[in-house]
Amino acid sequence: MKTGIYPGCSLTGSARDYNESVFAIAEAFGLEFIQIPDWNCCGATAAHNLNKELSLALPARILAIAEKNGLDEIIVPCAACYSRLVVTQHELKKDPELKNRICEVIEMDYRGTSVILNVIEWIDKYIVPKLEEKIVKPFNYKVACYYGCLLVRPNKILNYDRVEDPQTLDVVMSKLGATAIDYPYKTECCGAGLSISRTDIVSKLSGKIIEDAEHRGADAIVVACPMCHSNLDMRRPDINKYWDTEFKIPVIFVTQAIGLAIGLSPQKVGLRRHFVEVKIS
Amino acid sequence: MTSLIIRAKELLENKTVQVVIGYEAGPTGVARPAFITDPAKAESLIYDERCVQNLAVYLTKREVKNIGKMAIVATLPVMRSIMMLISEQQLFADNIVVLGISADGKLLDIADNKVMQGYIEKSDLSNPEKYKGLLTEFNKLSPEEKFLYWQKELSKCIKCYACRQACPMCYCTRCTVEVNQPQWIPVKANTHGNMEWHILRAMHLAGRCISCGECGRACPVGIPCHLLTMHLTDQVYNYFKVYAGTSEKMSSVLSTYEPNDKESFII
Amino acid sequence: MARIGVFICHCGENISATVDCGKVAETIGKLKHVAYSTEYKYMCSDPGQTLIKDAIKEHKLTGVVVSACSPRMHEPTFRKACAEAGLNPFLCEMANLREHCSWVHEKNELTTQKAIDIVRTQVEKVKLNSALQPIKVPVTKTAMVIGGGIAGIQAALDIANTGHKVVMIERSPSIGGHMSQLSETFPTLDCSQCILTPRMVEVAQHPNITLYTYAEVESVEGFIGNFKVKIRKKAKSLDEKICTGCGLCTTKCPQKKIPNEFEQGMGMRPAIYVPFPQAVPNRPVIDKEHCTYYIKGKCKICEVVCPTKAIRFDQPDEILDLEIGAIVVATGFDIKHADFFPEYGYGKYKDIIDGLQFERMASASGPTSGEIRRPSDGQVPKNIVFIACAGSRDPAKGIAYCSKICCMYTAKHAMLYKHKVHEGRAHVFYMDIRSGGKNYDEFVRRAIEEDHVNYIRGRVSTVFERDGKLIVKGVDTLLGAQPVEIVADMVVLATAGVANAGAEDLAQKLHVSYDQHKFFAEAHPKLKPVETNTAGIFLAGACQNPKDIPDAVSQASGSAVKVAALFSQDMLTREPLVAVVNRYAPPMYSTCVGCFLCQSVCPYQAIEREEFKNREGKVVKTVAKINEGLCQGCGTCVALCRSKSIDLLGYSNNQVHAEVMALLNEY
Amino acid sequence: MSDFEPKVVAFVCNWCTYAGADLTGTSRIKYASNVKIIRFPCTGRIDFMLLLKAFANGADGIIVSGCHPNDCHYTSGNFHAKRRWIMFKELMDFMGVDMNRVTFSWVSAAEGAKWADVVNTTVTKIRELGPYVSYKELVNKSVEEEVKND
Amino acid sequence: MSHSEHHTERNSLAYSIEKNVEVYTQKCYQCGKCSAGCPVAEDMDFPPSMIMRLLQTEDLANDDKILRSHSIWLCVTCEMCLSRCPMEIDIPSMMDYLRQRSRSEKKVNKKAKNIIAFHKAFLNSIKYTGRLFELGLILDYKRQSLNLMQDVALAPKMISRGKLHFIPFIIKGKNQMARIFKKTSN
Repeated sequence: MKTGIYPGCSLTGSARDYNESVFAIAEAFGLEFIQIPDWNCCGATAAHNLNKELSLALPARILAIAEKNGLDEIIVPCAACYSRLVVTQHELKKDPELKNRICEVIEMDYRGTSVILNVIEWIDKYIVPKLEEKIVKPFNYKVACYYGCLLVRPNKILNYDRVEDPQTLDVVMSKLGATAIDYPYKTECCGAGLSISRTDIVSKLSGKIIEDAEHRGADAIVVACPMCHSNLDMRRPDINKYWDTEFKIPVIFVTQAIGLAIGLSPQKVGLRRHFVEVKIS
Repeated sequence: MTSLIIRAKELLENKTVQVVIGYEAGPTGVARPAFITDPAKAESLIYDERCVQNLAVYLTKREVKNIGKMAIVATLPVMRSIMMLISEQQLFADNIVVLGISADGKLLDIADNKVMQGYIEKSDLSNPEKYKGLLTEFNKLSPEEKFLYWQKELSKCIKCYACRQACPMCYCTRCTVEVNQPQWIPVKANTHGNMEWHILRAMHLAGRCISCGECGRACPVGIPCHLLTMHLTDQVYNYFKVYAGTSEKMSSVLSTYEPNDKESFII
Repeated sequence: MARIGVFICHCGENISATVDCGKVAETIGKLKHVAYSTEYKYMCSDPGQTLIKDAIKEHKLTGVVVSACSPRMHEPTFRKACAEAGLNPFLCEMANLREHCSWVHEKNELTTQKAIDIVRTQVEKVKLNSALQPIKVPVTKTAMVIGGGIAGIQAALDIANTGHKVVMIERSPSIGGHMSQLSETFPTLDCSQCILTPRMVEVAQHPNITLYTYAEVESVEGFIGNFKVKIRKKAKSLDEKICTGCGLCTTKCPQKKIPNEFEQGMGMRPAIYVPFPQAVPNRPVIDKEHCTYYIKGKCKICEVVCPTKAIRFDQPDEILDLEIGAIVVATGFDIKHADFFPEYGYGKYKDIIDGLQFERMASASGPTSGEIRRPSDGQVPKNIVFIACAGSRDPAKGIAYCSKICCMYTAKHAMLYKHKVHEGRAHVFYMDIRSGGKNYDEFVRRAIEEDHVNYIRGRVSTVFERDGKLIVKGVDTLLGAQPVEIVADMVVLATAGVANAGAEDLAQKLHVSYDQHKFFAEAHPKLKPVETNTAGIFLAGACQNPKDIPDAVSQASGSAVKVAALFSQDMLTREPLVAVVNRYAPPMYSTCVGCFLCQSVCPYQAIEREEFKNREGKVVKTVAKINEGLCQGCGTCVALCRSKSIDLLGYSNNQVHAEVMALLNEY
Repeated sequence: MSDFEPKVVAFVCNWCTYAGADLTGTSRIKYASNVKIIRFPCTGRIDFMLLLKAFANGADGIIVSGCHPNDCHYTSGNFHAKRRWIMFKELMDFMGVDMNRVTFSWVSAAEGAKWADVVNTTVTKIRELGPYVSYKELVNKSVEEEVKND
Repeated sequence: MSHSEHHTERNSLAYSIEKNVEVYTQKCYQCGKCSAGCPVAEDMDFPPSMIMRLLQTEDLANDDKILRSHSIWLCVTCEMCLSRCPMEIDIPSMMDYLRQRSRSEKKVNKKAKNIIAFHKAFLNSIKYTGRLFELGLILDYKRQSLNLMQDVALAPKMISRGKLHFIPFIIKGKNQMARIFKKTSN
């Protein structure tokens, strides 16, 4: 079994903290993966908003390279990239002619054989079985697990977890010793792609997500998506301004929580890079 | 076509199938059906413009079926034939691997019948372009001209039944022509009896014909009998908005109905 | 060699006035194989029939053509006469010289010629007729009613009152069905129990009704008038004959924490229990799944306390074999529960309840004694939201249909709430209000106008809990999809009515068809709404589709009449004019190639599969086979069959072909 | 053509049109005597080949009639028949067989008058069209072909 | 396939939506569940259910309203509408199509210019380098949107946390990327 990783653009930039934590826990658990050589951007929201074919071609190139390098599975920590890759795989499987056309565009053969894993699937498969013996500092906090949109929708295609009130992240967190609260905003949208162009809307939507988590007494919001993280963390000043309040709840990646629980330093899992101070470690 | 050969070889080698039905070049270079059972022989498979025969006709032949699980080089008409044969319980879905060929001659990755169904549904299912014009022209003739035309054409028929043998949908073990209680179709060839035969054949294919044109190609005396079934294919779509061979669950037009089927001639 | 006798009737002057009967008899008499040809004034009279009978014997006739009136009139008469003379009745055909000839044409040569043509055609047909045996079946005059809800109760009482025996089978320990759970009924708001209980008692006491509760249908074989039914009487662990129903056991049972089905899980019951106080029969059963004795092998407290020593722990299930003539299926419906709705919390919020739970809550005999209280904390809700179409008209959830009863009961619920909590606010989210029915729309208007129930047109997107309240998010589509957010204390879902669990299983046992939603299918959507496609099996109530009480009761009475009509006959005779698929010796078996396109044209599901196996037991051929009990002889499959492997007795390919030939050619 | 008496065959179902024609009789409504009826249980039973056989044996016109849609005694036989006739008619038109000579109709058991009307209209039309000469010639020619080939 | 035949208005937007993305607008029965769950509905000029209704009219004036609407650009493709729609109408795919139509017909709502500027800047960034260059994206977006002062406070904080690079990473297959963009440009 050859495992690859597709970090995606944000993990090399604004979500370096996420990247660091993924690699840190992989190292701690002795997990190896190969970065997909010469990967490109998946096109994100921009591509499918403006150009459907492009939005399939960009992920197809990534998948084709992975295939060429004999990767049986690809870990995609970014939920947005995960969604684009799975949707592309689905669309091309459904329509062989479209697949041939896209193969022409990317000038590569593509068969759709690699299995795409999101970060929680990866954790479930490789980390959870060895987790118990590794935990040194149980993560004894009340957490609000925030999945966002793209991990569970479109549910018919992703076929991952249940579409309302998903549970996989809650289960991982409870294995770390955390208490996952009942949280209705799990899959509400944070505003995603409007972060820069309509910061006001993002402030409103992300603010609701933060407000409810705080209101329910959570110590932290746990996420598995760099986009959600940047909206809930980096945009906090805008959010606080919009809501005219001081939300203090930190937003951490599930991989960071795992890292802390197995005794890695806050530094190692990238906590210092957060905008909202994480006091819980 | 290397991708086809590789795939065929792979299927035979890993014993996914026992026979690959495809085309090979005959001694004179004419494409002929090939039944490959030995992976080493997969090299002889070809696919190009010479390959026109509807191979699906072999899927119901006992000699072929007995070899085991089959893979078949399948252009759109073959895929549609397969759907029809599955829907009419002459073929089991898990007994067939489809080596799909796209309209521009490329190997398609048909993982399962659902994918095949998706491909078929997206394709143009109307009659082949080259016959459409002919049908339109023919329809412009007066009834008398049509009647004379078919009389002339059908007077040539020698009742060899090549049209029936070539058709993947004509798989009955006993055909109506072999029934003599009553004698529906006269045994000997004569123009009127020939006409009765061709009407019967076309009616039996109404809603089942997948427009491969094989019947017309097979006719040794050049009767364009495929126009009859193709005309009905047009009409089936015209009235019922369906084309044959689009899913393995479809039931044929003449064995189903909608209460609001429209017609304009019943008083 | 065929020897046909032809009998031309004058029908007084009805035929002979325009048709030269003598000439017809004479011309026909010259035809090959016609052994005897004659005319007579009234063939249907006694002397006329005697003439036929004598000729059959005297001329050793192998076939008879009576040329008279329409076969729709006298075919049975003449076939009977032939049978009395020893000729198979199906070797007799009629030529219609009156309705189709003499009455509609003038007197002239052409009319007589037409008469000759008509008779000749029947002569040619009858030569190809074969002797058929009519299918005669006796009728067992006992009906079985499956299901003891209001529809089953009505059907059983109606049939029993016509003097016929009825066996009623009920799966649960008591009859009464969903109606016994309801608080009050629309549009009159009368108490459901009050009108139902007397009917339940009547069933138990009726001399013609045998009631088996805690019993299920195990298997059904046979056909109309002659069903053989096996019933499984589940062990109640009780000798019902000596139990007095004192109820001591139920109060002493140590196991008391079993969710009460009758209360829709809102109350608890012991392991030995009577489902509700008015239950019929009023005898307890032991729920083996929860009984401490059955689980751990120890306890038996009920046995100890029972004053009549009626407890029987070792009682086995009992299988009863019943002979049944007709079956009424009245198995009712079920509803979806709150856990069916992901967007409303998968049932995890205690204060989101379904309609039946609200009924129990509103019922004076229910778990809250009729007070509307939140299940979570027992508080009276000040703000209540009713969500209509919860699951109904929702193809994404697999339920595309309208459940029909929800609009009305939601209006009723909102009204009952307002009557009980005067200061409370009631909101109803709806898409359309469907209130067709006598006094129905007036009822809904009352809820809106008099009780000030707030109707909002829109579907609720999500409901979640916050600070012990339920946040209901919807829109008002009449205000341009303006967002509406209600902070509610309680939410009632008008969940979809669905087929009962086990409906499909029962349908398959009964061999009746059912739709994609597992509701039983009627034989004809308009003209046979009570019949199924299987003769002798009828439908009553919500097992066909969700329906309200008046509709269920009407249909039940309808099915009872159908049963009574069937039981008015001692013997059923069926014409053997059925389709057959040919059979040949192996390895041919049949010319049928097994495409089974005939299955989809058959309106009666009469076409089955028959497999032929070789010596090793491997299936070598699968062909069609007609079930002659189900086939009604329409012949659509015959005309469809491409290999001409199916034929229709009485209208065979050979016969109809011969008719065409004879009609157009003079022999 | 005044002495031309068309031969018309009617293929009808037992439950609607046959009963409707009975009612025509009971109502004593007169109609042309050129039509002779063959009874079928249902229009679904009518084989299209029989229509060809009728023409081949000298019929100048044909009537096919059954229950109105939704009235079929067997629920759906007429619906199947309707589809079959749509296809058959299209094929015949395509081959130049004269479908003006075939009347398709729905006549219920209560429509005695309609039956008389259907018959009269058909017979009048066939009278105008004359004998089906071209089809008869085809059949005669075919008989000769067979004799010649023997 | 057969649905299309029933359209009275062959040039209606509903018809082309059906042809291009296989979304059947007539399936919508206006329950409003999409609008009720839509996170941005209250900022929209037409909430999703209203868009559906406008399409159903097959009135060219209404089609025009849609293509000129702000709504189609505010849609964040969170897919909530689709996941809760009782009729399983793929509104997100339809929105993608409407955006593309709105641009090709030059009917883009003025209020949406920032949103499009951002999308364009995003694609520009990856067109030449293969990967997203966040600083470049922000600068390009500012150039296109003329929102020069936006997020000036954010950049220094990002830099101090190592979240912003100054030099773009250029992938080896950058020529191939250019060809992908070219081939898919129509």
